[in-house]
Amino acid sequence: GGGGSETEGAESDLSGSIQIDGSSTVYPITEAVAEEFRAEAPDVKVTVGVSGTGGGMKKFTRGEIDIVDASRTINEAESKLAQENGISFIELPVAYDGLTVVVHPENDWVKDITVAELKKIWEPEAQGTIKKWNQIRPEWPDKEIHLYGAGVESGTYDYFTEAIVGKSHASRGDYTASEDDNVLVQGVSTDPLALGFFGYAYYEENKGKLKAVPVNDEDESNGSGAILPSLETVKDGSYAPLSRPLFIYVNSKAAERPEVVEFVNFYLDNAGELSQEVGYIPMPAELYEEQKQKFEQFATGNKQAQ
Amino acid sequence: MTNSDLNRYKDKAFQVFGIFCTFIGLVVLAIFLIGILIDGLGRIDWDFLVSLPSRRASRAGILTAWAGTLWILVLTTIIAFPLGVAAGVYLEEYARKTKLANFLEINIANLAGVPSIIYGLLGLEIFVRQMKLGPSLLAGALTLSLLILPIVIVTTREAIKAVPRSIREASFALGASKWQTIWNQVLPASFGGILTGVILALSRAVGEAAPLIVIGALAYVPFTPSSPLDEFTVLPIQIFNWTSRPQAAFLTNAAAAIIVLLLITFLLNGIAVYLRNRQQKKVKW
Amino acid sequence: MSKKEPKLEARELNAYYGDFHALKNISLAMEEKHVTAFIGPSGCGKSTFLRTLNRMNDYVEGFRVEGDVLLDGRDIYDKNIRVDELRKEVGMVFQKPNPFPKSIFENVVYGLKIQGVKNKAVLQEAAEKSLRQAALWDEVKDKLNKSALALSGGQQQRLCIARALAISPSVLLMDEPASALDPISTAKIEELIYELKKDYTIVIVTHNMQQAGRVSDYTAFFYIGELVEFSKTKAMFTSPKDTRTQNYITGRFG
Amino acid sequence: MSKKEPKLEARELNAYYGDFHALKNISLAMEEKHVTAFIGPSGCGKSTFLRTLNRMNDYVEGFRVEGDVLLDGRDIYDKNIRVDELRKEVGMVFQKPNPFPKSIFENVVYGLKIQGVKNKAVLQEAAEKSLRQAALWDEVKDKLNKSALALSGGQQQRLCIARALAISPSVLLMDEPASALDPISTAKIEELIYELKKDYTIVIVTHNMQQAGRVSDYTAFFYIGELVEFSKTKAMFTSPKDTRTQNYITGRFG
Amino acid sequence: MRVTEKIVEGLLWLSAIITILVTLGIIWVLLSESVSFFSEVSIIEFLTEKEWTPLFADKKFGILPLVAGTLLTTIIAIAVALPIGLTIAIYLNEYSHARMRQIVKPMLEILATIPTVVYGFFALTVVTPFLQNFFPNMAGFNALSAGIVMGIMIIPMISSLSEDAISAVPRSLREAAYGMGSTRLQTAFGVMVPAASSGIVVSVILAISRAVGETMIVAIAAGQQPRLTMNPLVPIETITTYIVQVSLGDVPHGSLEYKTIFAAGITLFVFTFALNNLSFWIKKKYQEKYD
Ligand SMILES: Nc1ncnc2c1ncn2[C@@H]1O[C@H](COP(=O)(O)OP(=O)(O)OP(=O)(O)O)[C@@H](O)[C@H]1O
Ligand SMILES: Nc1ncnc2c1ncn2[C@@H]1O[C@H](COP(=O)(O)OP(=O)(O)OP(=O)(O)O)[C@@H](O)[C@H]1O
Ligand SMILES: [Mg+2]
Ligand SMILES: [Mg+2]
Repeated sequence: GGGGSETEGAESDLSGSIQIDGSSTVYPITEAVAEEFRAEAPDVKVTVGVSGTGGGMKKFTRGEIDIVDASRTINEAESKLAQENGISFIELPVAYDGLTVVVHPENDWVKDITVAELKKIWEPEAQGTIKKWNQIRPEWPDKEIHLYGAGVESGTYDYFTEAIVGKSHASRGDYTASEDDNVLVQGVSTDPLALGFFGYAYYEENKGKLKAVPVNDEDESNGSGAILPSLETVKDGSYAPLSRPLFIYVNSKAAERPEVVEFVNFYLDNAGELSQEVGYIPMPAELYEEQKQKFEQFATGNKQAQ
Repeated sequence: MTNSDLNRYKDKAFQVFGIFCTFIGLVVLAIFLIGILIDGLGRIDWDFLVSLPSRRASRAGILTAWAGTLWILVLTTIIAFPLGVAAGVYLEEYARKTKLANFLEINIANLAGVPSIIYGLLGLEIFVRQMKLGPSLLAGALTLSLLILPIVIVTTREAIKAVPRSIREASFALGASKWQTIWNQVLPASFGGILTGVILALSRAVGEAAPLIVIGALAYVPFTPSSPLDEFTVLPIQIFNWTSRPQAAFLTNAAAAIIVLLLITFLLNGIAVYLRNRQQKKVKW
Repeated sequence: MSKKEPKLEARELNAYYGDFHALKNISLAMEEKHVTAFIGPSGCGKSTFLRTLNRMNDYVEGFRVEGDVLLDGRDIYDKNIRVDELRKEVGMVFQKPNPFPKSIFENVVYGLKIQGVKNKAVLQEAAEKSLRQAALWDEVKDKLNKSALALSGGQQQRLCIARALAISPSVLLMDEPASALDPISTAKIEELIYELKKDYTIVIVTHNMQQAGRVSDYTAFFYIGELVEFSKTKAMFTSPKDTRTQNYITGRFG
Repeated sequence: MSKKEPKLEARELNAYYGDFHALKNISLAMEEKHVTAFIGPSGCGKSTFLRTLNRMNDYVEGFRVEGDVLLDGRDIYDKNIRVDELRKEVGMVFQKPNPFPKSIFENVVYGLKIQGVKNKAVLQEAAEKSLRQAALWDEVKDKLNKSALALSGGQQQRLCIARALAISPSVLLMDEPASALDPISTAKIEELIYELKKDYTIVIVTHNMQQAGRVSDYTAFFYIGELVEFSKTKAMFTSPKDTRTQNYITGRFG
Repeated sequence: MRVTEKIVEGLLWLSAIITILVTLGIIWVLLSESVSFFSEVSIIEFLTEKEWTPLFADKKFGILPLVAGTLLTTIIAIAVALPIGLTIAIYLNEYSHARMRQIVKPMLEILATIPTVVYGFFALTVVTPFLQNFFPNMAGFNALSAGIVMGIMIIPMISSLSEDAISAVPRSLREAAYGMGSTRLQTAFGVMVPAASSGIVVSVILAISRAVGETMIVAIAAGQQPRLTMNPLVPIETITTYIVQVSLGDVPHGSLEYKTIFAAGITLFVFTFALNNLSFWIKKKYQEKYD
């Protein structure tokens, strides 16, 4: 992990406040960073909200906050709004989340699943037609299949449909949805006919109650066969296509303030270690360095533009 | 069986049913309380109360959350109590049976049915943006005040209605003006009922998370607020946040925070019950 | 009837509860420093009339008055009249005792307090004086701070009388003030009325004809919303003009 | 005092409101099909005693009774006694009128309805009969379905009497039933009491000594929680034994 | 003095008028976004379409499933809370000792203060498995357990406020009833409850409002599946749940999807408006009998 402290010591006189809001998925990482940053710069008041990527973006594009946590990339409408409000920004990926496909631990028939099969289950046309396990693979039992997944308004769902069905927000609707992944854990772990998906961290913490299903993307270029999500497989990109990046966006005006610059640098230095600690998967170290450089250019470029 | 036997039978049966219902209520309550206590009691210590939030469940505390909750409670009471009681008095004493009163009455009943999240959207637009209060304690308290206003108004009216007309007449006949009568007789006599309503309303406000999240109350605030214009977090947001974490240790934290939240509401209810009982002892007709 | 300027006077007064015509064209003058009694069968409108004299019915939904009521020659239903001032002039005691849910002391001094009197000693003195006048002092002097609601019905009613006396009105309206009192208290109240009429104008509703005979100078007999007869009490009781009055007085009525 | 088995009898009865000793060692027998009147100054415990006779004080917090009350020889404070049955036997009319916020008709037939009578005709007939007995029928016969609360105080009280009569109790307790009534209605009620005592045992609290004299066979005089004197009404009014009684009756009291 | 009176009345009037401003504010906030929603989606479709899938690629904008879900959970909650709450109120007022009332009432009020998240998990992890013993084909997420638990939560609103209303009935009325030989039950239902009816109705309206507006319990335990059904055993979604989920979710604002929450909000507003008018009408009719 990165122990970015090359600037240590000089910054204790930094003060001011930094406002962050946005995705509840990214929140634990940002919270951890903010917590550690207090030791670095005790007089900088960093606050973190959880009003969702959408809500956070709304505030961000109006210039109400300095940094937004996002579990997806900014979309066109939001960019446009930012532009209209004279706000330019930089996008910085900070970690990965691995969406995990799970079944009940007593489920002894599912050994692996392909992306095509997942698509067959989840695509909109499946609604009302794909109701039994044996409709997916004939050797699977003639029993009902019960589906659990992230709420349709979440970034997780957004990403899952994009990756599996090929089109964002295209899926069947007759599954049990919840914004709260703990609820999904509860659902899948008590339902022997369940199949569900949610964030890797929730699987990690509930391994005893769940069984993860290896996913085969039938693409030999990034690892062959069905692959289980793990730190390594996500980090090296072989757990595809169900690993997604998480981001922060920084407002250019905020990036003129030394405490924000310091915080973002601190973030990128420590995100690797801290994201793993809170249940996510760090990016390779080179990527963080790359982001730092990108950010430095952005920050100084902004200054020069003035 | 004679009719009177039957009546007695029904009476007894209802008594049993009454005990049963009360018992159900208490048992469910006990289940909740015991469950929460088992989960969370062990987690509560001094450090938990005075520590800032943290990514590590064992180090995380609720200092900023309970401080924010107390601030919100006090500010909301200051705003909603006079406003709600005043509106209730107006409707019951000044505007009875006028068209305006009828309209207001329906309107208030409607407001009581508007879900809290919509008050959040309202607060965000009016207080946070238009009035430029930002996601501050004041904006939060104003939002929650509007949320509980209908409850305060409606229960105030009911309490006032219960004051016998003869008391009002006695006061008028002694040369008291309308307001003097209301202030000296009607309000003191209905104070117990008003208090019950306000407390019920406040205990609702104290447990709300959604509207505060919408107006931008934060989850991670590493400092306690020192003025109504500061940013803040509250216990329900902290609890909401912790229950959605994957790590089980955070659920323990959540249970512990729920205990603290309940303690705050108990304290509140305790005060109200004390006042109410004192009131009921004095007033009997 | 007296030729003097009356203290209180109703002129062609009509009163309605919604559609119900409760008082029909009543004209009646009440002489200063005298006692006028209203008698008549239950439901005839005595209370209604009494309550129009200090506008107590203002607060009854659907109640309406036509005609004038003059206090010292000024119409009390005039727009410029302040009802609270009027009520300080025209005190009232009700049919059912209605003490405030406060201490006995607070009940008695209520009228003074809302007028702004704050001096403890003044209040104390006024309280004692009024309670003595109402023949209640001896029974309650040791528990002035106890709740008035713990008194018996009769004690409560006397407290209400004391309360009305405390603001020293010039007119006192009493709606069957003794109907809940025992004979001893009643006699005291009657004595008191006798004393008070030296300074005050008193109007009293009563069911007790003996009482009307004992305390009043003038008597008005009401019947189903009408004023049937009004004259000196003695004259009415000895030689009623209207047969309805006669029947009522002799108890041959109904 | 009668040698017959009494209908109602109190034996060494003591009653307390919390610490306050309201009734002191009262023993008193009420003869069947006669009228017993309770008199005494305000606050002496008449109402309290009356209310122990049908256990109406059961619901007053902190109220306590010692001693026995026998109805037809059976202790009404016995565990096996059913209070609702007792109250159907021992009807009651209160000091302040307390009609239900329902229609006049519903008020009168309430007692029958709760006993399970459903037949419209029966109820109608009972209502008319009781209202006539209470001298109210003519005034309300056209508005039986109107709310009872719109009646005047006197009308309300007569309605309450009608309501009590409708369940045909064998004992009727009346707490100053006429204190809110005009003389005509009062006379009717007194007549009614006279009629009723042919079949019923009646206990009446009154402030009006004339009334006690007119309607009652026996009179009990209470003074500060004590039963001072109990004897035939005529005897008491002509030759009271106790000086307190004498002072009270002659109005020299206080 | 008269000036004070006028000023006081003015201030009181202002306080009352604020409630209208609040309503206008809400309508303004909701309309500002839903106007453009309804320019893209016809009201007819909104009201008659039987599916609600605005967040899916294949968008359908029929509010009926959400309305049905809201109605269903509210009906279940009231069916639980009204009989139990009213029974408790009557029991405490008419049967129990004053001491017991003083203890039990505030204890029950605690039920209304427990965070709704706790109720949600209780419904999901305790009530549903328990009910599945009786309804084997009941889904893990369903309207029934959410509704029942919601009912438990609002019991104290009904029991406390109704008890207050009943104990405000003058003692003389109770005495009159007992004096006629009424049993406690007859006194309660024949006299006290009718006399306290307006207070009781108010408590029920408040309880309904709370149930309609409740979010977390349904979000956790009822499954978040918009479905046009009155079957309490299957997953459903309520209007409030939908609004909260979307407004706290990752949906980009300004998009049609985001605007749906305002359309749903307006619907809820109209919905409660209708409900309130209905109860007003009932209350009026009910009171006429006794006035
Ligand atoms: N608030 C009211 N609404 C409608 N009618 C009323 C109201 N108050 C009184 N009335 C009616 O007006 C008439 C006169 O009533 P009022 O109380 O003045 O009679 P009263 O002479 O005082 O009778 P009582 O001797 O019984 O007190 C009665 O018929 C009564 O029913
Ligand atoms: N609920 C109560 N709590 C405490 N004391 C009471 C209560 N009711 C009555 N008392 C007291 O008991 C005594 C007897 O009261 P009670 O009402 O029996 O008198 P009473 O003879 O009926 O008087 P009145 O003629 O004025 O009606 C009084 O001193 C009264 O203050
Ligand atoms: Mg009258
Ligand atoms: Mg009495």
